[in-house]
Amino acid sequence: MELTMIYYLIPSLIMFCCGVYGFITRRNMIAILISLELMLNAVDINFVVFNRFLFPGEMEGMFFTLFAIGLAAAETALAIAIIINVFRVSNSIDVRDVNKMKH
Amino acid sequence: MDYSQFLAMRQEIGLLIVFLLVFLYDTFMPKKALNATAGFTTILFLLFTVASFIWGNIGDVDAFAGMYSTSGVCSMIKNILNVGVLIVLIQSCRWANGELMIMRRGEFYELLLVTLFGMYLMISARHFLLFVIGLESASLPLAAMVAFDKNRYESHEAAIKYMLTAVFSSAVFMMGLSFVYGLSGSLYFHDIALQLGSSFNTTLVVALAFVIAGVGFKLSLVPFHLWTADVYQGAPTSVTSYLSVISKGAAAFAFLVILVQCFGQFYSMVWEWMLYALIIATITIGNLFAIRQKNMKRFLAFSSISQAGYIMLGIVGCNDMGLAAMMYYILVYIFSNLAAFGVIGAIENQTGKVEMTDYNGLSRTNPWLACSMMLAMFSLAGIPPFAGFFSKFFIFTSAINQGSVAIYILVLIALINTIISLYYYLLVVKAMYISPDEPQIANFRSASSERLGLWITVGGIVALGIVSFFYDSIMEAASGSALFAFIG
Amino acid sequence: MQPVIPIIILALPLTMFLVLGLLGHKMSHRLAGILGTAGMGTTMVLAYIVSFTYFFSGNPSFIDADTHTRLQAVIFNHDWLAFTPSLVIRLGFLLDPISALMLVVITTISFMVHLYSNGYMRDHHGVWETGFQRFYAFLSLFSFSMLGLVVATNIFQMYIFWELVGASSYLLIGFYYTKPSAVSASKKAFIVTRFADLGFLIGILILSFYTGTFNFTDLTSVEVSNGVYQISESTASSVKNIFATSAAPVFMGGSVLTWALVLIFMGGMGKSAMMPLHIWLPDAMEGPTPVSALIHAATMVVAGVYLVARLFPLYLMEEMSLQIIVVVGALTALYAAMVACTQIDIKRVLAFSTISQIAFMMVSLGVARPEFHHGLGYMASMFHLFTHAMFKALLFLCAGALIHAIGSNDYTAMHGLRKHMPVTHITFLIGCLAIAGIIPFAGFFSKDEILTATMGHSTFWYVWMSAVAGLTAFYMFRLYYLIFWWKEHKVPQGHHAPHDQPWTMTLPLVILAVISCVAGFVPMGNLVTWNGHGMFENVNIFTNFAALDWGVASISLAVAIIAIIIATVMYKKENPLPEKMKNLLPNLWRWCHHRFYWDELYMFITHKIIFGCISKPIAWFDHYIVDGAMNGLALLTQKVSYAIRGLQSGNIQMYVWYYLIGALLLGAITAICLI
Amino acid sequence: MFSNILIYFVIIPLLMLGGFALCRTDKAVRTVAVVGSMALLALSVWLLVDYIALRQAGETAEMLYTGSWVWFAPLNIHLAVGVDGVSIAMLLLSSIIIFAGSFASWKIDNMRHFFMWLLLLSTGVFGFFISIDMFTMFMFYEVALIPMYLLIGQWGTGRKEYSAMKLTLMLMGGSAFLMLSLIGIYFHSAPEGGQLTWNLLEIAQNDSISRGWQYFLFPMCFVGFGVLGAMFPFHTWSPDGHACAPTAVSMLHAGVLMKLGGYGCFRVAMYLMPTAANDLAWIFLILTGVSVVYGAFSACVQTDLKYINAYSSVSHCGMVLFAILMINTTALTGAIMQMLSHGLMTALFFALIGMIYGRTHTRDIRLMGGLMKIMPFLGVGYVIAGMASLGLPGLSGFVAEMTIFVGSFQHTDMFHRVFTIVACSSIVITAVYILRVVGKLLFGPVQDEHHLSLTDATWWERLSTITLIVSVAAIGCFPNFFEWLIRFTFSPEIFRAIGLN
Repeated sequence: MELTMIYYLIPSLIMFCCGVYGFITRRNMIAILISLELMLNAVDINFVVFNRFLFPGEMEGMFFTLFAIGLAAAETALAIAIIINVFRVSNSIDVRDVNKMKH
Repeated sequence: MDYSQFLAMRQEIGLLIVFLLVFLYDTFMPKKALNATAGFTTILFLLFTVASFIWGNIGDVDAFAGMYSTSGVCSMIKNILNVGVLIVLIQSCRWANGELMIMRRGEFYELLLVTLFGMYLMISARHFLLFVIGLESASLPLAAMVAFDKNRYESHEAAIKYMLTAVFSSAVFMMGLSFVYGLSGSLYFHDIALQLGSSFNTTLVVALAFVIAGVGFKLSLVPFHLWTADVYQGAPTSVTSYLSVISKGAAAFAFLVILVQCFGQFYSMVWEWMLYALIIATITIGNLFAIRQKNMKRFLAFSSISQAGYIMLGIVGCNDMGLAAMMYYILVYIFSNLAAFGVIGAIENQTGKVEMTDYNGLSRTNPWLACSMMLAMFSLAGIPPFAGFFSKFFIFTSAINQGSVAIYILVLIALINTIISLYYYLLVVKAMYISPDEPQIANFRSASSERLGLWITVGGIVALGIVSFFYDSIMEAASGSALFAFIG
Repeated sequence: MQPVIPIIILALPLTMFLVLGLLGHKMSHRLAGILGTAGMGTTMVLAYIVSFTYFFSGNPSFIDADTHTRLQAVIFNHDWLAFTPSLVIRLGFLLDPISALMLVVITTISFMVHLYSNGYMRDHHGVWETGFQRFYAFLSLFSFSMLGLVVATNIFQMYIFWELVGASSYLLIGFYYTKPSAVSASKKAFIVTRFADLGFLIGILILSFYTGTFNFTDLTSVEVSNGVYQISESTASSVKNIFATSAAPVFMGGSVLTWALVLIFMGGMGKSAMMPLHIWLPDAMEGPTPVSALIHAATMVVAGVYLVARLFPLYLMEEMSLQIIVVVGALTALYAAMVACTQIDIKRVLAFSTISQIAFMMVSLGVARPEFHHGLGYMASMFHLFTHAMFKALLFLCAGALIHAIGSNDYTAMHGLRKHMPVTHITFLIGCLAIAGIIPFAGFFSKDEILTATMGHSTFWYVWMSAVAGLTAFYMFRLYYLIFWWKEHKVPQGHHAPHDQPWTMTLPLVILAVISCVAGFVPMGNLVTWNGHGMFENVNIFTNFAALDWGVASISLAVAIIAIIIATVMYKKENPLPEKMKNLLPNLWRWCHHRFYWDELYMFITHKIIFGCISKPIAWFDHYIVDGAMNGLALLTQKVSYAIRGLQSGNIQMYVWYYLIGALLLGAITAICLI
Repeated sequence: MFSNILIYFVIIPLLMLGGFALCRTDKAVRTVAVVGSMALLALSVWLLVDYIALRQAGETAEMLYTGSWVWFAPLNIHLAVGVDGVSIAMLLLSSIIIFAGSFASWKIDNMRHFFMWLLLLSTGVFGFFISIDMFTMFMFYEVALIPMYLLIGQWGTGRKEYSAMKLTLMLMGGSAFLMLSLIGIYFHSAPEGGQLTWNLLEIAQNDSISRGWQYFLFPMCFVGFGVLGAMFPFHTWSPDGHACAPTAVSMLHAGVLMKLGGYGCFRVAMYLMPTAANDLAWIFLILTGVSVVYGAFSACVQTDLKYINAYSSVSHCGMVLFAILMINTTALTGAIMQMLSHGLMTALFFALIGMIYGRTHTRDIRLMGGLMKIMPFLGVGYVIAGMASLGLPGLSGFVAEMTIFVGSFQHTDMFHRVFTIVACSSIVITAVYILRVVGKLLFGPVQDEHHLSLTDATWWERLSTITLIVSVAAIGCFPNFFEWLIRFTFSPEIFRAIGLN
């Protein structure tokens, strides 16, 4: 069996959906961050796969992925910092508790 | 590699120099001198702004194999943003020098300059990698800025909301991008357009929707706007004003560039209609939410959502006139909104009050603040002879230039929405001027920096429209741009 | 003729109005009275000069020497408002037989009233009425408007002054403006006549649109052709042609000309208080009595007659419109006479009598035909207008003197005044004889001409009108006896006995009484005819006698005398006969006494239908539907705003959920639509 | 630019605004207001005289004193000015009412700010009437609208916040449609490839708006202006707004601002889109014809003096639009006459109502009575205003209405005839409600003992009233002069809609 592009794309899509699902259902903000990582990684996979299978002569997708990984790391760091702040102020990292401002 | 290409990036480099100087000053100057950080930054930025006006425009230049491109329009929009940032800096002096900020004001300025740098990249990027870097560096530091009010819970709530939704949004955006890459094989705007040709399929449409959603998030287009109100309300006022005008302005321009450069050939088939839907939703929902807001910042958040809808009308027109109208709109919007935020900030810094009912009878105790606020409201509502009228008129004109009946209906809906918006802007005026209640805010003298900021913004509100020079020069810059080559 | 005197005739009363109106409160009462009276006196003299010049000078512009035809002479005519090149309102001065006649009538009566008011408008102690100066100002305004009306050169000028007399009548009826009844009477008078004027206006619009002119000289010129006097060939043919070929010659069953003329007549009906638009006139008696004499007896109310007379050649072209005039006039005449028999208020009796007499003039115009005695009815109508003005003004002024002396309008408060007020008694009697048509008083001749003309047209209407003439004699003498006889006058304790009034009031009575005696001998047939051609070859003082149709005259005389005898029997001495009569026909009496419930009908229409069923619902509709829709729109926006607030739930997870849905929908819907 | 006389109609109010900003006392404010409004009056009279002289000298250009200065070159927006007889009449009307209004607000609170807003409003009004560029016209139009909000909100009475908001939003709603149609006109203002323009005269000359586009744009334009002209069913801002507005504002608003609507309707909508004007007039004829009688009937049962007058304005302004839609020289001339007439007499009405209200502190006619005895001057003024309103010859209402009726009657078809007669019938209804008010308010016994101690008008009130009465009488007595002034604009050669009719 030859591994065509679709075998990579489907898991990546599933990953992305899992990420979305996790984001929407989990209450713990750290878990939400993990879900976000899932989504970003799904994007990375996509880029790499497209590069590898469709445009093997160039490296654009690869480079993009590299940068995206870096950006994801930065995001996570910042997010965790803010979550810690939130925790300090409200003693909770339940995402449903941070809804004082609404309507 | 030809390092002279960096010369094309002179505005970015200038900004970096400002950033570095501020960083160095903050890091190495003695404690006493740190009191002058705000002034130092402002003056430095003022110099940079002036320099950028004088030497910024080097005509159409592509650098780094087309990853980066600058032109008259790009430097113009950057200059416009500079002016806005300058006003924000002036207005935030008092806040930055406040008790709570003493330890961290340098960081505030550094973060701010970094985000501005990110926006510069968004504007000038002609390659998605550069664009994403710009986008992220324009939004991530903002999350930190939003969280700047350490002691206020709202500030943190706003920050986490902004952070999580922003990352989600960039995930979606990059998802869309990955499919665009998959379909075209390139991340250069130019190449994408060439590779895609004029054929499109479902995947591309959905990918395009994702891309629009990603940028629309920055612009707070409905339904990608939900973070806006909470973040604006929670963030420190100076940050809110920065968020509401500068980052929106940059995003709007970048949005236009992406749409016309990458997907220009699908204009009338695909995204014109998407934009119609988005514009109607944005303007209407923004207005409907705004009419019952009590918190001034939240109120202005929704108002800025609907203003974003009007800005989008400039894109719909998809021509030089629309580009000019959009930039002019951004310029006027910067002044009007900053005038409003200036008053809010001045009052908040003095009394801590941000509710609309607190403004009752303001005209009797603080006539000048009330007057500035009123002018800002009139300008936002598009009442002549204030600048907002001209910008609205021009943006409608440019949209209708496209000529179809559909656009007339779109503009009509937008116009009817201006009535709703007039209603809530007048509510503020009513509170200040008409409400018979006992004034909540005693007479006070605002800081000279705040007053300077207000003078500048009010002067802009009055002059930007009546003096045709501003529009004319923007139009001149826009008419030379080659942005719309792919429309058809 | 130089236009100087005519201009002064119009300008002097206007100046008086302005002077008295603007500066009146700074003058003494006496000065104002003298000024007003002197102004009117001057005007009268000038009007006489103009009028006599017109009739007797033989000036070729006034009379065609060859055919002895009196001409229409436009003294001056100034453009006032040009709607289109042809439709121009001009303000001018038209002299022809009827306008010259009216000049005399109006200025005479007006002067008498001015003089009389000097006495009337102050109480027994010589204290002036409040607003005395205002009163004179309004009288001057009225005189100006009325003079302007009669000398109008075009129909729109007439309409202008028509409105102005209406307004001055409104002001004068409401002179005692603190009295609610006076206020409502003035309002009623104005609104009813305004309604009629609507018809007039539309009539003018129709007429002028199809003929392309407002000018009377174009519309009604008369010429002689083949020895027969008729409406000028050119006018007739052009008018006929226009109406025959115009785009909408027929409208709802009538020709456009019929509609125009009937609508114009409607205006006349309003001003001249023809049924069913008569209801304002009895109420108008709320005004000061001199005003009633001037406006509501002698001058303004005959404007309707004058209007029809003015357009008579046009009416001649539409038989139907003349028929309508006859029917309306005859019905009104009978109705008003019947009502007059049962009224208690002496001014109301006189008011209904006025209505009835004007109806006589209308009928007379309606029955006038060129074929019959050169349009005898036309002459008779104008003749009656002239004599009626004199004796009815006399009667009203007498009534004023009585009211002034007694302080009440009811004859029940009078009775038996003949000894206390001899001058008033005699002059009132002369007035009654004149109106009853007793030879040789003025009314005899004019009424006789009317009856002759009616006879010539239709026997039915002749009998009808003769009966009305009998009723007239009856109710006038009923009034006379009830005031001056019936029983002895009881002077209430502590009051002076009533007596004759000062000379300012009695002098006009005497003058008018003398005129009422001799006016019948004026050879009107030679002065005023529809085509301007004199009726008689030779004129002397007995011309009118000679011209009488003695068959008609003797019958009408007999009817009048019988009616007077009945009145004498019933009312000379206090007796139960009137009560018996009343009980004999209770329903008829009640209907007559309540004026056939016209006022109630109008009340119902205005209050219940116009206010209740139109205005109120419209106001409701405006407030709750139209305005409600606007408010509803605003409310809806608010409601929607509240309804969708859940969208902004404050929950990050919901935010991204909506975000995702939005993005997917955006893509999906576009994709579905496109592919 | 400054050699053009018309510019000073904008400059003087602006200078006055500056003057007010510098004033420190009420007295100084009054001085500036009086001097300024007299300057405006003098300027408009001078303009009138000069205009007549030019026309007598054989000047046949459509507009005189034209001037055009580039403003926003990329969109070809100019500050273009020019006047014809109609505009001059309107300028004169505006300056008279501003003059009278200044005196009517002699004692208002917070005077400086009041006059500043009032003069901003006037700037808009004058600017509107002198403009012949659609953009500047529209700009001035909106400049004139917004001060109403603050003027009513701050100095008004009753439900002022509600009324001010409603008025502003409805008028702005109208201008939303208007803006769209103006932009639409701009994009069809020149034949394919030609230079697009906002200039009314050039657009009319190009005559390049296709029939279809006219059908689309004309209704929007007409409704947009019609809202300000109180066209049924968009009139409901008027009663509430007027009822709550302070005296001078009611005067200026009903007297001048509502005229902007009628003026715009013919100067923009009908002038530029003659085909659609002729084809679609019937729709609006129904609306305006309804509004004529509808307003009059509504006025019959109101009890608040200002409501009565506001509904009467609905009726009279309906007549203006009605006449405009008749599209012939006479009717259009009558429409302008009616604008002048209604402007003056309704200003007079509102001035008097304000003065009476200032004394009795009520506007409910059921609570007042017999005021003629107590304040004869105001009473007489009210009667004169009433007489003008119900069309007494010699006052302005008559000539205007008659011109309209004669003009409207030029149409021979059933539809126009019926509506003309319906409109005519309003003169009766007008009489009903005017006399009802006069009877209840001025005549009859005094209702309230406290009113007996009230005083008659002060000198500034007299001056204000007399100015207006004299103007009303001047139009009423010398109509031909005004009609001559106006008629030129409506010759079929210039006003193509008439030619097409």
